[in-house]
Amino acid sequence: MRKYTSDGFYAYLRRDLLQSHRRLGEAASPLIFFVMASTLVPLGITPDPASLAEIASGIIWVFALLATMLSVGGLFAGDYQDGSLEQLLISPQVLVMPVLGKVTAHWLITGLPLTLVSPLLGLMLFLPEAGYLPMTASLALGTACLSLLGAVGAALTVSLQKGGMLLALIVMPLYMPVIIFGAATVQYGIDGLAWTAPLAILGAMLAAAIALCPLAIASVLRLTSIN
Amino acid sequence: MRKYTSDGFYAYLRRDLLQSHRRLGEAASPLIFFVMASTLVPLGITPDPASLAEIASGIIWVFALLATMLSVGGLFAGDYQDGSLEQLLISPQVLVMPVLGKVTAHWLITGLPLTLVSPLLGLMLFLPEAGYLPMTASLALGTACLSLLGAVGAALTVSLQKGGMLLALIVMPLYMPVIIFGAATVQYGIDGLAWTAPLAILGAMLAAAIALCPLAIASVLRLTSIN
Amino acid sequence: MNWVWFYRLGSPLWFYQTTTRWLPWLSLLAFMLLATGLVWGLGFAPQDAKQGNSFRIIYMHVPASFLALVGYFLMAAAGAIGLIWKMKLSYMVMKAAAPIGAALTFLALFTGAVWGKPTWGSYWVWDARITSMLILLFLYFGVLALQYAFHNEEASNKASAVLALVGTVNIPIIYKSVDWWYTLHQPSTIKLTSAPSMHPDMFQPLLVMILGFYCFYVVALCLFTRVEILRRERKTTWVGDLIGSSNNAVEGEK
Amino acid sequence: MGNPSLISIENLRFERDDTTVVSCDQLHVNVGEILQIEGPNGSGKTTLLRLLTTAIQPQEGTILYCGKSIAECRFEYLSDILFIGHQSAVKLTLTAEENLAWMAESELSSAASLRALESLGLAGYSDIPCYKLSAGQQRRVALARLLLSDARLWYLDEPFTAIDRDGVKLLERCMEDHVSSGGAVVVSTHQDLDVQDVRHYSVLGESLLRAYS
Amino acid sequence: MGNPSLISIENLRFERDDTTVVSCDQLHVNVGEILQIEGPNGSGKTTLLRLLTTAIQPQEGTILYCGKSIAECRFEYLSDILFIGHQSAVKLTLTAEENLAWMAESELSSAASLRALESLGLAGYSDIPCYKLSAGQQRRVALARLLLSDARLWYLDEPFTAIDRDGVKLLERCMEDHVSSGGAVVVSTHQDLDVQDVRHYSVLGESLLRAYS
Amino acid sequence: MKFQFQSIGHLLDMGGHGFYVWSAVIVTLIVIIGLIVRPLLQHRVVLNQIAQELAREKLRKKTTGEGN
Ligand code: HEM
Ligand SMILES: Nc1ncnc2c1ncn2[C@@H]1O[C@H](COP(=O)(O)OP(=O)(O)OP(=O)(O)O)[C@@H](O)[C@H]1O
Ligand SMILES: Nc1ncnc2c1ncn2[C@@H]1O[C@H](COP(=O)(O)OP(=O)(O)OP(=O)(O)O)[C@@H](O)[C@H]1O
Ligand SMILES: [Mg+2]
Ligand SMILES: [Mg+2]
Repeated sequence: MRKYTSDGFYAYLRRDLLQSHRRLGEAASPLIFFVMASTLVPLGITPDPASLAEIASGIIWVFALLATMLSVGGLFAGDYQDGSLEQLLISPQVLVMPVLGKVTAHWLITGLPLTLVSPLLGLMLFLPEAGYLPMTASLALGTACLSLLGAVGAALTVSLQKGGMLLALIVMPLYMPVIIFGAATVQYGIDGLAWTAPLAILGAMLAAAIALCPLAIASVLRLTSIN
Repeated sequence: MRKYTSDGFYAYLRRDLLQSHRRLGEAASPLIFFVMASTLVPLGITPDPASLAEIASGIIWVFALLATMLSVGGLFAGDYQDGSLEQLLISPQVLVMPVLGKVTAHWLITGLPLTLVSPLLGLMLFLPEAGYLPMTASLALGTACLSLLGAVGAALTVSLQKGGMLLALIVMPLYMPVIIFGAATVQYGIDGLAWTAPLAILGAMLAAAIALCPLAIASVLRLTSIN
Repeated sequence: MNWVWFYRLGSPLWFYQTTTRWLPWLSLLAFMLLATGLVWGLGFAPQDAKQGNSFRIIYMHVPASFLALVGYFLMAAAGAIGLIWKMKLSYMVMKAAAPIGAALTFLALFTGAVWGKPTWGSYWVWDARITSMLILLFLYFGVLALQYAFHNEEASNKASAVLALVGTVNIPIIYKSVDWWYTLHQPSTIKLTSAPSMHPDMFQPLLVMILGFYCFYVVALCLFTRVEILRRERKTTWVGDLIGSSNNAVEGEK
Repeated sequence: MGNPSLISIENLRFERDDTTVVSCDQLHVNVGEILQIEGPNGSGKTTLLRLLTTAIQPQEGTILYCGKSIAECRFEYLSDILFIGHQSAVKLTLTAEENLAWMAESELSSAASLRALESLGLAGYSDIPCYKLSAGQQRRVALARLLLSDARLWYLDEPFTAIDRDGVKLLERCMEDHVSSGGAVVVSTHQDLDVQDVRHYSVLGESLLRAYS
Repeated sequence: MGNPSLISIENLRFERDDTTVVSCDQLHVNVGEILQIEGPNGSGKTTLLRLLTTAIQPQEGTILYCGKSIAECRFEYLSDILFIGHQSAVKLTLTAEENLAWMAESELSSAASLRALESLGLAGYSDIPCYKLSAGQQRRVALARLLLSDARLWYLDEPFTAIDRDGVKLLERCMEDHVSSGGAVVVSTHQDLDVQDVRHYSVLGESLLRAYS
Repeated sequence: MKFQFQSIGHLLDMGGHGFYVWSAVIVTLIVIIGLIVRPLLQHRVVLNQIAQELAREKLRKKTTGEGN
């Protein structure tokens, strides 16, 4: 039996990473979305470097948020459909650790690659140089927040018949503070202000989310599994 | 037996509409995505009316495209998983009509609502007044194009294990011309140019897509079903 | 300790019967207050020096905004009580509060929009308060959508209660962050005057309207809750008796 | 022989990843016959049935329908077959009746589909979305097609999954009726069929050898 | 009696949409016993099993484990049960071995899981992604958990779905071994069990009456 | 306190802001009335549904009772 609470964390982390490794096409999709959507911007909005430079930081943050949101919906869906979620719910272990493991795997698959690839997009959208460091820093912290908050929404909607995208309605309000401080960090950086201030707030949000979200997710999974 | 080719069209149109009616939450998701993503823009980029007005048309078109792309991925997924697609493939009827029925249902659920709600977003993003008519007109034609082209991608990826978002990679290049002429239509309208010219090109694209895409989809479905 | 009142409060039957008695009077009061406030505000309150008559929209705009916000906290509180004490009635109240709150939030945004045009020359601005209110509308929609999406009553109750609670944690955060965001961006074109100390002649009808909206809110909440009670208690004897008596009444008339 | 063979398979071979999954030198399905395909798990029963329905194409060999290659008489052949597989093509959000109306090949009167559902023991359930049905009830919805179709050839892949005993009997009667009125049934199942006159055909794919080697 | 009862159910009732789906006045599961739950489709077998596993909560009644309510001794109870349901919790993208390593409750040596797969006839298949397996082979992967678990109580919901005859026999032996070593099995299936000493319990949910009314 | 407008025309015009003020008033009234009327209608509908259900049940009991 899994007697130690951390076991659940690693077991689920490992399994989810392995699964995404097996279908890289699916796992890479948030990244593909992120890059593709950003390349649409010059086509749809304006190819003018000066105008692009102005909106670059915001665009990158908006698409990073959307990419995370779109992929987080499936966090529990597969487990629900094939019965693994039920197995988890009736297992003796504490639910929080497996949940945290899954969310961590999600961030490693989604948030981290987004963060790593964002400088490239910054280049394509003529992001001013002072923006790169704040952008990557804020994306790293921010996407983790987004994964955690999104997982709450995913847990709420998991038992619905494919209600996956009701999710957008539920999590978008929760995402608003994150994007505000995320985009502000980059803007501060570009404007030469102290961008560590909004970044610190993002960090605080992340800390709070790590403490509270897994608990919320665990209880929501238990509450809504009756159907 | 369904002897008449149009039967398949209506049967599938009706069934898909009925299914989305049963789970409105899911059916409304592209619309929710569209509205939510657009409200993120002021938060992420800038709330300044003048700056927003400049990018409004492009933003709306980009999000309409993304919303369509995200929802079209599931066009054949449900049918594939529960075995209905196999039933369709081994039925004696011509595949083109059912496919066209399904795509039409998709446009009615996705493209049409997006078109209808776009003026509201125009208002919120301070779209100049001359842009409204070209925007709705181009969205109506353009989203139909996007549904058809997207369905080709959906057919190509349907038999992959959840390869849903590989789709983005495949359809995005196909979508580029649509967004270029779509966004151009609105921009021409705002700038007081003859916006019917790019709109006519969109119309021509749509005509070509209606003629060719169902054929392509039908043959792709047959080819990729061997697994 | 005397907990009787608490359990009685939790009894749908008690609620149904009590509201049957009180609702007509409360409705009358709400009607009187709203009618007085509207006539006073629209016809008799003095014109605003700067905005002219468009300022009269305040008599609908402010009460609606106010109750939309209060309604959300009420809904979340009802959800929390349901989760903690497993009180059925409180879930019903929560369910009833969602559509009312959403409608009032919409009203606040609509009246604000038509106020914005003459005042700021635009139906919409991304002002901090307005943006937060738009997000509140989304929060309401989320709760509503969850309620309808679940087929199982219990799951629906619990899920929407949790979402409402998560929302309450978030509202202050959203307000603070949006406020901060706005000061960061402060567009030059629009200046929000800080609330001017209102002339008593203008303020008194506003007070009447707010009171009227309060009463109206309670009436609507009770009405929605009563429907919910009937729907969920359909198998109980008291609902059967209720139907029986009303049927008898109908037959008696014939 | 008196009975003409409806289907004849010759030298059929199907490979996956360089392993022969199905190889079938000679197999006939005659009118009025129930053919039970048997074999251990993974021996290729489902694959054989899918080959017969043209859902997948063999690398080698031909399938003849009434003497003609099924590629030649595709339309007639596909109009004459009915396949029910592991996945039952039941849409969970639709009601049983809507599912039937949808799956049946011909325009269907509501009365006919209700009758079919009733004879499968789903009388009170026709207007309930299928996700609310039990596993066996969902399967029954799919099987109700048997009563509504006018296909001559039935291909049934483990039709008794999740079906209770009365249901199995009912289906067996169904199959008997069907063959006695000039049809034919090819069914794969691990259970013994309690019908008159069933012919058995054993498959043992090469792929299985791997397991025992 | 000599055997203490492992599980006792008292006045259990579960409702859905105001219909009683499961109502069970009295039911005991004793050590060393195989209990077969029977009933027509839709009678509430799956629901009863899910109630027993605490996946869903009853509106009324209690379930006692060794005399204590399962709410009180939740951890012990859940550590002691193993449930395999209609959905088998097999991840199709992972190989059989990876699936087992994942599903087994304890840290597992690779040798142990290979042995389990081998005794279920999947020797050559341990490193193939599960979507390439046949229906019965996928089911066998899920059932391999039985050989690896140290749970006392097995809850099996139609374990024989898609399993061939040898497989059924194998599973029956498995169950017998398990009960003879002090465990207990609650199994729902429509087939006859060929084991010594099986006790039957019939369910007939109120909901079924709807179908016959 | 005095009435601020000389005539109904002036009241409707509101110094050029009539459209805004009165559309706000109308929508407010619609929302208020809607929030009162809808539950009242629903109340009636639900009562009818329950009455029908009870009647059907009674009928069923009667028929099965006679059958026995
Ligand atoms: C489309 C959205 C809205 C617009 C265009 C709008 C417009 C206005 C305008 C023009 C005023 C008068 C300000 C002044 O005297 O200069 C006002 C006042 C007010 N609004 Fe809004 N509003 C909107 C939404 C909201 C919302 C959602 C709330 C609630 C949180 C709200 C709360 C208030 C309050 C309390 C006042 C009166 C106090 C004050 O004058 O500051 N408004 N609004
Ligand atoms: N999710 C659900 N929502 C509502 N009703 C349900 C749901 N699942 C099952 N039911 C109903 O509950 C009853 C019992 O279902 P259950 O799945 O327990 O039956 P079962 O005995 O396992 O049947 P089977 O032999 O077909 O597996 C059925 O009548 C079914 O219609
Ligand atoms: N999609 C696939 N890709 C690769 N190999 C496959 C695939 N599907 C099945 N196989 C292999 O083909 C062989 C035959 O599979 P098939 O599903 O036909 O078996 P079956 O006789 O129906 O078994 P069961 O009784 O378990 O349903 C199996 O060994 C299986 O491993
Ligand atoms: Mg098979
Ligand atoms: Mg079952």
